[in-house]
Amino acid sequence: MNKVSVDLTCELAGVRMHNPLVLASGVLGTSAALLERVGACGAGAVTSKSCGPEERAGHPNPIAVEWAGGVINAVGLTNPGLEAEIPTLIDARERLHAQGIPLIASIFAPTVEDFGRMAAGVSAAEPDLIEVNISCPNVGDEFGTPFSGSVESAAAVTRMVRAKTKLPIAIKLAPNVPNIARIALAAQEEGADAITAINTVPGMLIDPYAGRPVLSNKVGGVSGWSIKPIALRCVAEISRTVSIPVIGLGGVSNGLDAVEMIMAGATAVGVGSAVWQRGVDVFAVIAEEMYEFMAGEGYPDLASMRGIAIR
Amino acid sequence: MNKVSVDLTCELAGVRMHNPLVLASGVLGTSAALLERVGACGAGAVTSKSCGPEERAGHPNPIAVEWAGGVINAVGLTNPGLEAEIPTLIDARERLHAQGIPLIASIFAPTVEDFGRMAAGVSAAEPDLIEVNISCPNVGDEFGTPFSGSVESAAAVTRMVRAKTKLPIAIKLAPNVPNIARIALAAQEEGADAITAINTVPGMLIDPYAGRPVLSNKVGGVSGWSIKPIALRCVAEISRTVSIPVIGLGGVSNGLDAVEMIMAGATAVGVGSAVWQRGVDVFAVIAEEMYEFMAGEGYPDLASMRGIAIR
Amino acid sequence: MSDMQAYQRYFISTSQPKNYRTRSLVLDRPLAEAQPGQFVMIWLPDVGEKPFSIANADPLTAAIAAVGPFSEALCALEPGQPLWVRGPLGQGFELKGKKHLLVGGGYGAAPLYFLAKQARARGEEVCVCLGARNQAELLLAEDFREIGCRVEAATEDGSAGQRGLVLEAVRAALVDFPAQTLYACGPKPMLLALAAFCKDNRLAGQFSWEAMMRCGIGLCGSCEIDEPTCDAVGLPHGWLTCKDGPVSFYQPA
Amino acid sequence: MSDMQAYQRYFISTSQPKNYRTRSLVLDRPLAEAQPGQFVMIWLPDVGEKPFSIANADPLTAAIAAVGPFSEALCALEPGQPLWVRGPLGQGFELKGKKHLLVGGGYGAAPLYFLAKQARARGEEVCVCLGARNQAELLLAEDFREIGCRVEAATEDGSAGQRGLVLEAVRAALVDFPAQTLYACGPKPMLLALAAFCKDNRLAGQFSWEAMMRCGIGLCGSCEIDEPTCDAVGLPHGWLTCKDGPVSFYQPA
Ligand SMILES: Cc1cc2nc3c(=O)[nH]c(=O)nc-3n(C[C@H](O)[C@H](O)[C@H](O)COP(=O)(O)OP(=O)(O)OC[C@H]3O[C@@H](n4cnc5c(N)ncnc54)[C@H](O)[C@@H]3O)c2cc1C
Ligand SMILES: Cc1cc2nc3c(=O)[nH]c(=O)nc-3n(C[C@H](O)[C@H](O)[C@H](O)COP(=O)(O)OP(=O)(O)OC[C@H]3O[C@@H](n4cnc5c(N)ncnc54)[C@H](O)[C@@H]3O)c2cc1C
Ligand SMILES: Cc1cc2nc3c(=O)[nH]c(=O)nc-3n(C[C@H](O)[C@H](O)[C@H](O)COP(=O)(O)O)c2cc1C
Ligand SMILES: Cc1cc2nc3c(=O)[nH]c(=O)nc-3n(C[C@H](O)[C@H](O)[C@H](O)COP(=O)(O)O)c2cc1C
Ligand code: FES
Ligand code: FES
Repeated sequence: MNKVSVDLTCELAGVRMHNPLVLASGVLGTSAALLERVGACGAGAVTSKSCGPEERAGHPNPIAVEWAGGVINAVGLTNPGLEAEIPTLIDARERLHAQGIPLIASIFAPTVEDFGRMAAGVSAAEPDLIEVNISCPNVGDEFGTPFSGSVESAAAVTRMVRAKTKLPIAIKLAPNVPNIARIALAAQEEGADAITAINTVPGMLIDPYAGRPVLSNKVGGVSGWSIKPIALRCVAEISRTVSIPVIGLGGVSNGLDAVEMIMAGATAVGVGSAVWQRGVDVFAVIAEEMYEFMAGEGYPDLASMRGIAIR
Repeated sequence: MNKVSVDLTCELAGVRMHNPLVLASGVLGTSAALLERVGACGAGAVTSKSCGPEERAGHPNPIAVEWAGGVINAVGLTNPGLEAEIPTLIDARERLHAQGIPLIASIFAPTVEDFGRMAAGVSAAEPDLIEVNISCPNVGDEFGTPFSGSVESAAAVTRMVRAKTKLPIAIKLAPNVPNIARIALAAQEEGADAITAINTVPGMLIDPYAGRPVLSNKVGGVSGWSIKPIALRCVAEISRTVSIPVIGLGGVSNGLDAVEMIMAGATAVGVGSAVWQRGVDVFAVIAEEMYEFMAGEGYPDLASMRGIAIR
Repeated sequence: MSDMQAYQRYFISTSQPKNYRTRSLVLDRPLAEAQPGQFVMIWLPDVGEKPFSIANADPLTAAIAAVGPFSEALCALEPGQPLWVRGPLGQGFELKGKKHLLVGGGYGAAPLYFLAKQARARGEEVCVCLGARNQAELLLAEDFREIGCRVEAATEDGSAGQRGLVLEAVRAALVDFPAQTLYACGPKPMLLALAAFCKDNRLAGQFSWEAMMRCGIGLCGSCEIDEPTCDAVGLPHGWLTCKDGPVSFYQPA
Repeated sequence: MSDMQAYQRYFISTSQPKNYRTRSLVLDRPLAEAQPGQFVMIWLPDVGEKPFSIANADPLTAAIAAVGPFSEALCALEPGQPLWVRGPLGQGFELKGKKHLLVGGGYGAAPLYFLAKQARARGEEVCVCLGARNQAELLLAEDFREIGCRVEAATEDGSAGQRGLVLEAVRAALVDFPAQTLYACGPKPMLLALAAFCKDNRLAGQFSWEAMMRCGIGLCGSCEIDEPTCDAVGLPHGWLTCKDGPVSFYQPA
């Protein structure tokens, strides 16, 4: 095997990245300083913590714990509300652009109309891409199903957001649906520029000695390495079905995981819980591991690996 | 903490079990001898491998591999077909009843009508309960969604099966739906006597060096300890919603896991992949671990623990 | 099996009053691999979860000041009652040199006690400066003396030790205790003052910070130290108390 | 990182012909903790996956008889080409006593070679009886001799060793080789005959069985030995070749 020179750059919905690794929303994306720090640690792009129309304190502790398979969290969408978020996004964008790193702004909302308001609102801060988090539990239709839980509601949110912003938009999907590709397709048809998959997998940890769920919210979202097979399957199904690019994430902890995401069809690769496992420097480390793998196996660039496992 | 005497017996839809541990369908349930062996290894009840109307060879190898989080499989519903299954079930029931252990017969089918035929057919073998596997991928509606993927199709199968057998029926659900409790409720309304949750979580493993999915079917089902939080959450949501008993399974590997399932509301606890991890004797071992926990913590019986984590 | 559990259950062995509102909770067994300056998250089901410094690792011990609902619930626990712990978490102190100056404000004395024990076990010299509003607020002074530390107290009202802020006690101690490193834990204004003092006096310093902790494992961002504070004490922006800290390190150039 | 992978990739070091249709595939590195009698699942992406005995652990080696599509694909691999391995799987042989009688039919010689090496390394005596249809089918006879084993062959046509079934060679060998244990691997009829022979002669026996393997890890049930065979050789019903075996143990009462 000859060592080859490796190109890790990629482009996602018109946004150029020096490597495919994106900081996942909700992990350290709460301030301009933290977003800047993650950029300096080697991320190709960073996503802010999902912001909604009004300030939310989130759930009381415990809100996140590690377990043998990774992490489970129910932070409860802690955020400062749209108004306070805009200056933070502007500040973050300026600092990140100075490093040549794109900023993705994540939004959520309780209603379709509010998604429109949020999209218009954060557009004022001119992030490089808006990620539309329609997959958080505890907001959504009257049964508690998130908007990503049905083709109809996913399409409705996408249509609304599309109408309210000219910026590229990525729709973020939940894994717990019977057919995630149909929902991704609906988002594409309504004008989404990219799909982000997956959000956490709804789960519950119970402490048998306490006889209680560990999280104060009882139910939370599982993330980290144990959800990787679920994420790869979702990304593969979506990539086979849509033509827009996919930000694949869920359980990516090392360079091989990231490579597998690309092989499943992803254009970029999100990294969240691995920050807990391997520290904020994980971005540069994973990029280096990808480089080593690609050089050793003779892949000159990401395009040469993309989707090869689903062909 | 005083040691108390502990009663592990339970009753599920009229079926009495000496402990709550049920062999999960698809694991070692392929012959009368294996079902008998598992019974002798301490299971409270055993479930046969899902059988359909026609013989199926299943997928070519690889069909199941272990990974860091447990197992992933796509056996492909290998089964001998209804006609050949009946004598096996009769043989198994006779051997198991000699041990005082109930037999659960699992069925699947490609159409609602065939589910009816299967229910009527296996009823001839007089198993103690029929488990209706509506959650296997690759059979189901025209989009490849399993019957458990929507309230309507889950209800339709339950109604049909209910009409075709007087035996108690359990409907087995998949975790990858936005709201599993609604589907369980629909099954209850159509006459189901119990709910089994969860089937495997659809996933994919990719070998980065091969650039290929590991399973010949590409997509498979994740099982084993890493899916436990997903299973606990599903069981908790279902138990809060329905009044019929739940067989909780998914990732149960030891006595504490089984206790957590009961605390989430389960009446009985399925064990599948742990047979790989800890051997066929795992049933007696888990029962002993449950006993130790309950004696140490002062729970005299399963009822005193059932559902305490969701109150 | 227990490594599958997020929390370890401990039981209270003893709950000893340390001052009018602070109790030392001694638990029933050790916490493996804990270092002074690290913390644990303590969970009381249906009550909440908060971070507490490790005051001793074997057996696990915490000094709790009853100042609000959660700390009061902890202080109300009786021997034999359970609590749940995850950790050790964070970056602790690191003993440097052979003469150690420890500076504690309030329950900041707790992690310093663990540090002092470690230093004394190595046969090294420890001087502890404790600051408080008054004598009643002083914490662990006797415990430090028992393990052979020199103790200097400073109270705002002069009811114990010298009158004034703890910084005065530090200055006084340094006259005849030429410490190589200063280790501090306490309220933010105290830490800021000590950080400035170390800089001015070219003294190595280790400071344990407090912040609102939620995940405790470096994911949620809630324990970030604000940028002005970072600038004031020379920390990089986006410094996370739970993961990069709680202990920050200052080394004169 | 590699413990996250279901398979380990190996590369062919050499592929040596061992008889007209069998090749010994020597791979590029060892398989840790492998015991003689255990097996691996070999995966060729887009081709398939089948079980193969471990003929040597360091470096990992398998003897493959090209009898169908998958084994032919394996035998066609050239040095430097990859294959994927999971394992070691199953219950292997256990050396008992100091004088070992190994009985191989067809590629059954493969795991026995690994066993013989282990016994010889312990300085113990090994006699190997190899059965085959004719001389061309005989496997590894030279390899066994090279490591100091006595080798007795039996061929159906008499083209090598004595004419007849391997059981004849076993009887002959036992005359002046008072073995404490017989270890066998080969076709089912051979194993059944040897199991009966051990019972009749009150000789401890270890038999390596073959079955259709799918999961290889004791879940799918496809490698169950049928009840009549179990009864014939004294195995419990529901015996799984991949997990309880492939080696079964017979100990005279
Ligand atoms: C790394 C770290 C280590 C900590 N170690 C300890 C420890 O060893 N011992 C300990 O008792 N606490 C410690 N704390 C503080 C602890 O986590 C809680 O904040 C404290 O117990 C108060 O919680 P509460 O819910 O009881 O009261 P809250 O309702 O949160 O607070 C009640 C009131 O008291 C004030 N308050 C909070 N803490 C203090 C305090 N320490 N002194 C005076 N007023 C206060 C609050 O501002 C509020 O006004 C630590 C915190 C951090 C971040
Ligand atoms: C525990 C275990 C260990 C094994 N170890 C080895 C090993 O060390 N070396 C090895 O070569 N194989 C071994 N096998 C057999 C191997 O797994 C495959 O079955 C074999 O390679 C044939 O697969 P195929 O796909 O090439 O041919 P298939 O299409 O499966 O078989 C082609 C034809 O050959 C017949 N056949 C299958 N195997 C043999 C055989 N060994 N001799 C003669 N005819 C046969 C079949 O019945 C069929 O008619 C082992 C099997 C098990 C269960
Ligand atoms: C603590 C935490 C908070 C999160 N908050 C959000 C959020 O606000 N918005 C969002 O879209 N996803 C959120 N997520 C989900 C992640 O963005 C990501 O989809 C998920 O964690 C899977 O990736 P991972 O396994 O790499 O962590 C959060 C995840 C964690 C662990
Ligand atoms: C190899 C294998 C085969 C399975 N086959 C079936 C099946 O035929 N029918 C079915 O309802 N579930 C089947 N399952 C799912 C299990 O019954 C169970 O729902 C799942 O594995 C989760 O439990 P576990 O984590 O204890 O294994 C199978 C699981 C495995 C691992
Ligand atoms: S408490 Fe969550 S990052 Fe520190
Ligand atoms: S091959 Fe599946 S149980 Fe043995």
